[in-house]
Amino acid sequence: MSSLIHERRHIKTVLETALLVATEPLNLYDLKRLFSEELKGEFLNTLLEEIQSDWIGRGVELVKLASGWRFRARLEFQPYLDRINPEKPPRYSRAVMETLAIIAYKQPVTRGEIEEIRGVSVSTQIVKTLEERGWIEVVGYKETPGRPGLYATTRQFLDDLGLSSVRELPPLSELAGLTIDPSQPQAESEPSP
Amino acid sequence: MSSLIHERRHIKTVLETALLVATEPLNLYDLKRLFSEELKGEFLNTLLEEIQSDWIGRGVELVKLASGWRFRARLEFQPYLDRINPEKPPRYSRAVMETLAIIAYKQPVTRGEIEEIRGVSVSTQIVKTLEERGWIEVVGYKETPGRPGLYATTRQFLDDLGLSSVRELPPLSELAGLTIDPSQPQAESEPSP
Amino acid sequence: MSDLVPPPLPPIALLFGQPVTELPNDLYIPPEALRVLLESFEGPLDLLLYLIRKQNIDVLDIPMAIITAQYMEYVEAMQSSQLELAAEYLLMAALLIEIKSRMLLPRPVAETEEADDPRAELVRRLLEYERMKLAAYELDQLPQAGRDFSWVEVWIDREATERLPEVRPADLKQAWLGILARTRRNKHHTVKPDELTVREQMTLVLRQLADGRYHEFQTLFDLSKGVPLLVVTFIAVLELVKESLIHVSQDAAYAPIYARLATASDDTLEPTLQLD
Repeated sequence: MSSLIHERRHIKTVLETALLVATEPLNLYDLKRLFSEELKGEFLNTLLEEIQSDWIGRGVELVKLASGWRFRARLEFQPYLDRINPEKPPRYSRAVMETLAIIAYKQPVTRGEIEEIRGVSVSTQIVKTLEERGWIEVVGYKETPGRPGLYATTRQFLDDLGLSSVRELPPLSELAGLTIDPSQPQAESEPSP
Repeated sequence: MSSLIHERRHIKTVLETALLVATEPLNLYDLKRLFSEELKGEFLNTLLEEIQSDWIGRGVELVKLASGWRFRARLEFQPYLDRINPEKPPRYSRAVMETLAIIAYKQPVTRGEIEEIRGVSVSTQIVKTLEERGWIEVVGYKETPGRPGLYATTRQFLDDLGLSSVRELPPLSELAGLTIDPSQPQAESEPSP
Repeated sequence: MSDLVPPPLPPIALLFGQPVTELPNDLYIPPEALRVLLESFEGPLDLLLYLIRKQNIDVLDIPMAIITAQYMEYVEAMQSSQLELAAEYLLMAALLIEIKSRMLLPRPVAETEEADDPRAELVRRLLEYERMKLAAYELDQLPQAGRDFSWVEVWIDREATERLPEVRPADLKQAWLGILARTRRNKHHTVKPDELTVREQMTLVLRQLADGRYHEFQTLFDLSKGVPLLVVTFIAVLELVKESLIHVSQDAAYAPIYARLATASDDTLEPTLQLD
């Protein structure tokens, strides 16, 4: 029984940590994937609401947005933060950067092909981010089941990156040997709750 | 008097919020600028250490790095986070890591000196990869023919490895005792050359 | 192979991501294995260290004859299987032979043994290299931001003008390195150096055909840009056909060839004749 309470606390800590680290809102589907066990959405919602009230009265709050849950600094603290944060330009997440890199180097390419190369699914949000930026577009459709769109980079992408052609992208041929396969026999011990 | 306690708490909340929001480590100089009143570094340090212990036992910790203080998720939680965020920076090959080690331990060092130690040439790609990662930089030029650039590691390198100074790097092993312990059982007989 | 616990050393190499702490016992390795082996050494110093290590020899007291013989065997094996032998390996071979020959010469009595030992410089280099090799391994064991832990970066809603992220070409390369490290085993993902020109041209052809109509084959080719581009465009068209992205058709021999998007519907049947 006490181990159950303990486990509940641990799950809550994992949720809180993931939300503090995330650079994008996380929805219930994302949050469920944190755990190897199957957890109920209802249960997670309860915990999220608990975290929300844990943070009341502090400088940061947990908010529920259309696209998911996210921590954000309270408005009252902005004047303080504005004094030091020298408006660093935001950065795209690694997922966005990888998708963009694949489209740039392998164009024209379908979403399925991007997923195959990355080894993980590509969310609609990622594609939308890049489309709205005007950096990628659908240039045709592949005649395979589902007629998936073929993505390519745009003129604007080249302009924004200061390139005159895709050929000016850093060559990939020289990159072999700089990295190694991370799937080593590493003790990936999971913290026991 | 109670307003003083109240103010102290408020300052602590501002510090915590700024550190949670920051996209890079904040040093005392940055943190002082959060406030319009002049605050003593000593006082801020006390509060920072308090915040540090407030977070003990949670998923996130406040660490002191080369360029300042920053919140980060505890190592044990990475396996969870990896499940929703499989993109990671690559694990570098031995050639890259050896080059990095030589720069870290022998800095400032020229490319020629790195090659001398490794006994092989160091490709431009290796150097570029480390530069682009923000881990090494040219800090000067050696007054020898060709005026080669002198490489050193950056603050970001230390931050990314969770170190507060180059002195915290793993100590170099004393290799005088290269002979293998004779008490160790010998490998099966080798064909004598 | 013995299954003895090796002394706490850094792996000799990382092969396919696996740390290798022991290598084959003898030198008679099949050529394919030899290539992997050669690639797993970081250079002649690394190979030499391995040979010394393998024989449990104190670096400070290298028996030159044995080591030189072994080293030469390796180098010969590499040569006979036609591996591109880095000049550094040959240079090391020359150095070893030189040291060996100097050791055979009688020494002047006056000089102290220590100062005149021709091995001294080699030993210094080997020790220095090994120290760094070990340091590299230790460094790689340290938790790394992004790889082993994540930074906290709570969102702040700045109502002022939203700034768009900046991306540099080098960032794309870094992103690709990450992908590469994850999918190392899928060989077909490696992009060949000049493939990009073809893929760029594929995009251009698709754009040209975007209206879904038939286009005369020759209108796909820009004659003013020279032969190389024509070839690349042709390969791009072939590639597009192969990937069933476009259809190329000809009604009869010598009749005009037409191309259009594979997915274009049939109500745009009449060809657009663009005669220059």
